Amino acid sequence: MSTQFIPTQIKQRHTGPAKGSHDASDICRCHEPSEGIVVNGESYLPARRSVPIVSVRQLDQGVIELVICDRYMAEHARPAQFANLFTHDGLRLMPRPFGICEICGDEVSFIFAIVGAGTAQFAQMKAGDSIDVLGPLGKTFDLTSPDARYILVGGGLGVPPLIQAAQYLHDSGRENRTTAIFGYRKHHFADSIVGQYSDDVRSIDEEQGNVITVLDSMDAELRQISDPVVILSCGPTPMMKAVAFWASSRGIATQFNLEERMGCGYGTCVVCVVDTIHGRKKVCLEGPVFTAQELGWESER
Amino acid sequence: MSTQFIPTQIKQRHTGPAKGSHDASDICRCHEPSEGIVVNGESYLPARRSVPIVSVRQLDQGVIELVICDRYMAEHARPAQFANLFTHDGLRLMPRPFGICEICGDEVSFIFAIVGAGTAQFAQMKAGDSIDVLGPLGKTFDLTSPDARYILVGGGLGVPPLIQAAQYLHDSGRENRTTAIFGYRKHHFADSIVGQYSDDVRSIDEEQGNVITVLDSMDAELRQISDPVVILSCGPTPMMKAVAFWASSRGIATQFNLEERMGCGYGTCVVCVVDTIHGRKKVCLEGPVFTAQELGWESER
Amino acid sequence: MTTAIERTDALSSSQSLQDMLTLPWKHPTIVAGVPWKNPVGTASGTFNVEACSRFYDVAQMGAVSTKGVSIIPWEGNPTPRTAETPAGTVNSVGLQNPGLDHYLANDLPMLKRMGANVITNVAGHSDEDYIQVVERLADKPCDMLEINVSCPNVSHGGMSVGTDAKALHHLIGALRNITDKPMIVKLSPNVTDIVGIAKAAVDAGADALSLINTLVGMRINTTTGRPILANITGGVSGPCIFPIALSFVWRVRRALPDIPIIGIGGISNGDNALEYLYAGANAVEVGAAALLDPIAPLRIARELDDLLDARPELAEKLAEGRTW
Amino acid sequence: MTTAIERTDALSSSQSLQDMLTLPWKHPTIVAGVPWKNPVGTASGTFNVEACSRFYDVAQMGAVSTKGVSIIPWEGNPTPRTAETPAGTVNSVGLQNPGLDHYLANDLPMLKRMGANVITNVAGHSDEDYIQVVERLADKPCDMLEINVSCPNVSHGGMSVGTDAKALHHLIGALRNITDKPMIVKLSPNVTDIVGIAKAAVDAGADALSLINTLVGMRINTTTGRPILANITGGVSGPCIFPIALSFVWRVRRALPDIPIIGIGGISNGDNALEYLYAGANAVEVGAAALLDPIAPLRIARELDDLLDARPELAEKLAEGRTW
Ligand SMILES: Cc1cc2nc3c(=O)[nH]c(=O)nc-3n(C[C@H](O)[C@H](O)[C@H](O)COP(=O)(O)OP(=O)(O)OC[C@H]3O[C@@H](n4cnc5c(N)ncnc54)[C@H](O)[C@@H]3O)c2cc1C
Ligand SMILES: Cc1cc2nc3c(=O)[nH]c(=O)nc-3n(C[C@H](O)[C@H](O)[C@H](O)COP(=O)(O)OP(=O)(O)OC[C@H]3O[C@@H](n4cnc5c(N)ncnc54)[C@H](O)[C@@H]3O)c2cc1C
Ligand SMILES: Cc1cc2nc3c(=O)[nH]c(=O)nc-3n(C[C@H](O)[C@H](O)[C@H](O)COP(=O)(O)O)c2cc1C
Ligand SMILES: Cc1cc2nc3c(=O)[nH]c(=O)nc-3n(C[C@H](O)[C@H](O)[C@H](O)COP(=O)(O)O)c2cc1C
Ligand code: FES
Ligand code: FES
Repeated sequence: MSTQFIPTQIKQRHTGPAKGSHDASDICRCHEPSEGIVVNGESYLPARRSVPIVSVRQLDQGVIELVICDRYMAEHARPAQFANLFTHDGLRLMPRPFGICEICGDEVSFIFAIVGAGTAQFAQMKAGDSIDVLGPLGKTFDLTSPDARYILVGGGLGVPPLIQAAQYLHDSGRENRTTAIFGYRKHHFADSIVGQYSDDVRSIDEEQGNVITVLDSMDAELRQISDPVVILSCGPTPMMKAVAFWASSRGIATQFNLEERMGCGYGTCVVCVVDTIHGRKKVCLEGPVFTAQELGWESER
Repeated sequence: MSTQFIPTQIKQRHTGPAKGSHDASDICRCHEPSEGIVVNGESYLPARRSVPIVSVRQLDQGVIELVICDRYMAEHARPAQFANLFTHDGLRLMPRPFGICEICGDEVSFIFAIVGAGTAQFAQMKAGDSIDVLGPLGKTFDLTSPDARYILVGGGLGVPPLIQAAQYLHDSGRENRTTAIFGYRKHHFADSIVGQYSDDVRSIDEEQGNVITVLDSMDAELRQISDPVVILSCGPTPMMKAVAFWASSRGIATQFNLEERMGCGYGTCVVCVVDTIHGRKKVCLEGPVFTAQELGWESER
Repeated sequence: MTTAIERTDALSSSQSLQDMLTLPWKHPTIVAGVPWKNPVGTASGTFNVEACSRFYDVAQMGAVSTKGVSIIPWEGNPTPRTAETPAGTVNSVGLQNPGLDHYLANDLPMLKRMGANVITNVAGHSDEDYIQVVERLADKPCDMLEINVSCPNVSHGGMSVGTDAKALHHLIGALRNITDKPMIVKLSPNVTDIVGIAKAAVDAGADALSLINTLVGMRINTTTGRPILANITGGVSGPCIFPIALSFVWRVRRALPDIPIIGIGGISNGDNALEYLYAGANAVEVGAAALLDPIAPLRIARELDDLLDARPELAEKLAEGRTW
Repeated sequence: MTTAIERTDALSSSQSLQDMLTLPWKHPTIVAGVPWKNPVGTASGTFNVEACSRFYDVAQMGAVSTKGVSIIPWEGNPTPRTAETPAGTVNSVGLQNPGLDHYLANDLPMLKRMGANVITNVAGHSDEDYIQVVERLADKPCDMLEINVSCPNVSHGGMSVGTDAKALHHLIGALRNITDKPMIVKLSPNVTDIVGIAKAAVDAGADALSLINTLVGMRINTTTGRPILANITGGVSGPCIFPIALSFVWRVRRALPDIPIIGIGGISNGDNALEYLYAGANAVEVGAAALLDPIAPLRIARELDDLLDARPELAEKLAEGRTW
């Protein structure tokens, strides 16, 4: 999030408002219950709500980090989950889904590219403004393997869920090192962020090559690891397919975080489907994480 | 406008930014040309534009005064002209027409009741926010009679154009006194405003009677005046019709400021018509001022 | 700045979920003989029991209309299936659904276990398709049927039946012969003469009408010059269609004073729902608003319940299930 | 916060009126043989020369379509004639206009003096009405005719002709016999089969089609329970109808590759106009947006002119007046 803020010191996540020297932390006073709402013994997820914006800053040309304050999301979000953000503009009602990036105290960050009217409006927002959100949504990466080494392969704006994975693994005190391989067009805008959680950052930009170049360079190294290796990947589909091909030919397990245009983001409209070997699945509810095998990407190039 | 601000001292209108101790006057820095735009020798009216809000305050329960800064409007608006205000909400695109109330320097005030979603949104706006406006629109009261005495008969939220008439007559240094007869539901929210320009304020609220009660009480007084008497009136239609009837039976000239639902406010859509003895007329372009005679209201009750 | 989905005066957004789920309902209604806790249902295709019941108790809705169910699983149209439109959305799901067997084994039992008032929305490519579904539902515990003859996103059946009075009369007559369940026929707005279509449905035995389904629409990506939806055109829904849908309800109500009508289209608050009731609807269904907030249907039901307090005549009419 | 009427990337709102009125137009077009400075016209009923020429030089528009002109003056419907709808408006003006004599004595000469490319929008209650207007316009200096058979706000003529292929074929055939002027037929979206209607118009001799006119809609005042419009229903226009109108253009273009088409409905920026061109339109008309800002049509024309710079193929097609 902002640079003054030292999330690496917060080993224990979700411990209340961020400490440290966070500028706008007085904005973050969430009063919602941090648990779901319990009525007559049934527990319900919180629906759409208006939350304060803690900060908005530009990470790169057209790339924005937006931090909100929402205790429920901060406590419950897991890597690869996403949230719907909504504009204040009645002409643009639809949800804008974004991967949950960093979590510090009650604060949750998102990183997005300005690609259309909604993201342009979010980029104009300021600390103290309110924004409507729904989430966390979707399923998480499978990070249950106790001794796996995770390689995070991201492209462009696919990096937020991988940053969250790095933070999660780091904060949950696992011994295993993560390796972040982020492919950028030009500026390495997320390296310092993921670098807080992952001491092995091997990013690359278009002048230098692409994520496969980096993976290739790791080939020998990986063969020597006895721990299981798992690749978590998010980014443009051609990149993910290339990663799937690379990994499957080496017997390395992969999990992909997909994107699809969404109508609702919470599984009610069947708009966001992807073809899997088990039929058409909802990316928002049954994903966004799928394995190469489920997607039939193992043998594709 | 705001109380610290002493418009009665500003004899000369349109002399640049308001002086006095106006709180938010630093917001008012209009850079638009104060003349229309001249292209190839043709002069054009300024179209819709975004202008700063100088202040928003509540005058009474549900009654708001909103002051904008717009040099063009401040210089060109005349009594009974109105302006379209627009929400920022894409679900509510249509123009909201409001009578121009006070003008001080580059600042123009409006007074409105919160009656629907648009006015509710305007009431939420703050000094420094921007608002889109179009205007001034429509024709003005005929105030050309050099020695007439004007009686301003307003009801409810019909008072803004009458306040503007009082200010105009006052600031243009006419000798003639104006009498303001404002009929209120309860609180006399505009008396102190019109009192800056009119030293004869005879307002009334529902407990005390109505504007006809006041007119009746002036009957003898008016018969003794040798100057022509002109009634300017704006308010609910039944009130205006009663005024028309009262005045015509006494041979007193009347001018009415009408309201009608508008599509454009500048004469292009033929939505806002009223039946006159000369056929259907556009309230926004051929009005909003009509005489009792034009409206055929002389003999109606 | 209010959020884009406007809320009405009788603002239940200030109501806690606790209240929304536990307060008694003051203004129930009866639609084609079936009691509804309140006049607000969920619209088909925007309600999935598994997804929605995580956010609220679906038994609190007047009724829930399920996604269109076909006799065998349908895989729907390719993606992208949605594009944004001003104050709305256009979708081309194409009635993807896991088929009747899955519905009977999963969704319906779950809904009934939860206590929901269930409208099963029925889809088909041919008369035979519809007949098979309706036949198999005859002894199942769903409370009403909603025959979807108005989906613009399938090439056979769907809208082609709903835009042709004769074909519609034939289909509904056939269904009437095989079911005693209260049968709602859901109409398409993409027609010249809605009254003629509505009359055909009623003449053939419809117990109620629901209208409208989506209007045909599309968006184009101006970077590529190509339609955004893989299926090119889709169905427009959301606040943008509200005044259009309302006038369809009004026109059908004027022509057919006795048939129960469920108003659908662009409802985003209780006040919108109230407009439908004044236009002649006996109840409403909420569609796209639920895509923007899972609990929108419940919030709208609560807002309407409060607005009806001040309208005893209308509330009484609803309570008695009277139509015009 | 951007203002509600969105502006596109190729933002001409930063352009001064001076520039908007004086820069050369880079991308002209030809519609049914008539050269347009740019592909953007004003839509009928939202353009009045006296009102609009105070804000900008109307000769800068690709064309201006006048308010519907009838053979004798029409007084239109009672007020209120407008209500707001989500992202739009519904109007029931009912074609109030001062009649052909007034038009010929005032508006037309003024428009030609100003150098505008004039489309005369023609209204009628009967075939005979239309015939008389068209006959008398034969030798008048208007550049094109736009036959309005799609107004939802008059009880005879208007939409009733535009929703019946046979009646339409008859009327257009009759008009074709009496005029050599380029004749645009303006179609209604309130139909089941737009392609059948479009074909009827073209078969009978239409030189071009414009679509769409407004969709039937209404609003109800929930305080009184009564419709807001005195005429109860009206025509919906504005951004809300954009995706629907776009799909009408697309469908007609697919069926009729050779007829010039003018796309109308919900255009509020250059990017929206561009979507119509990609959908198959040769030009567009801007309606409701002009109600919200008098210079919206000019701004949109400038935005489109800039957007076409990056689309030489499309620009060339337009310049040559090619259709599909
Ligand atoms: C699960 C998921 C996670 C995502 N995470 C991120 C992230 O962390 N960072 C980031 O920059 N982007 C992310 N995206 C893409 C992001 O949702 C879109 O870039 C964004 O919605 C575009 O909004 P807009 O208003 O600027 O564009 P517009 O074109 O104005 O949007 C119009 C509509 O199309 C949808 N849309 C447009 N492009 C996309 C797209 N590529 N994917 C899905 N919907 C789209 C919008 O949500 C909206 O409903 C994610 C998408 C998904 C599905
Ligand atoms: C020439 C003119 C001058 C006016 N001056 C004033 C004034 O100085 N102070 C004041 O309080 N009110 C004035 N009004 C009325 C004011 O325009 C409406 O109260 C206001 O538009 C309501 O907006 P809303 O969004 O709150 O209501 P909504 O009901 O949400 O508005 C929906 C649409 O209906 C229109 N509308 C609703 N009520 C009216 C109405 N009574 N008259 C015209 N249009 C309406 C709105 O403009 C909008 O287009 C004036 C009206 C006109 C025509
Ligand atoms: C994503 C989506 C899927 C839909 N699927 C169905 C369906 O399966 N069956 C049906 O009858 N209507 C379906 N509809 C139409 C809605 O039930 C409703 O008629 C329409 O969306 C208008 O209401 P709204 O504006 O409230 O959304 C669907 C609508 C949407 C947005
Ligand atoms: C107030 C108003 C009046 C209209 N009058 C006419 C008319 O006289 N003749 C006609 O062909 N169309 C008329 N129309 C329809 C418009 O020309 C246009 O087809 C429609 O509004 C859709 O475009 P829009 O969404 O850009 O407004 C009118 C529309 C409005 C809003
Ligand atoms: S977006 Fe609605 S089901 Fe996935
Ligand atoms: S409001 Fe458009 S002509 Fe008056």
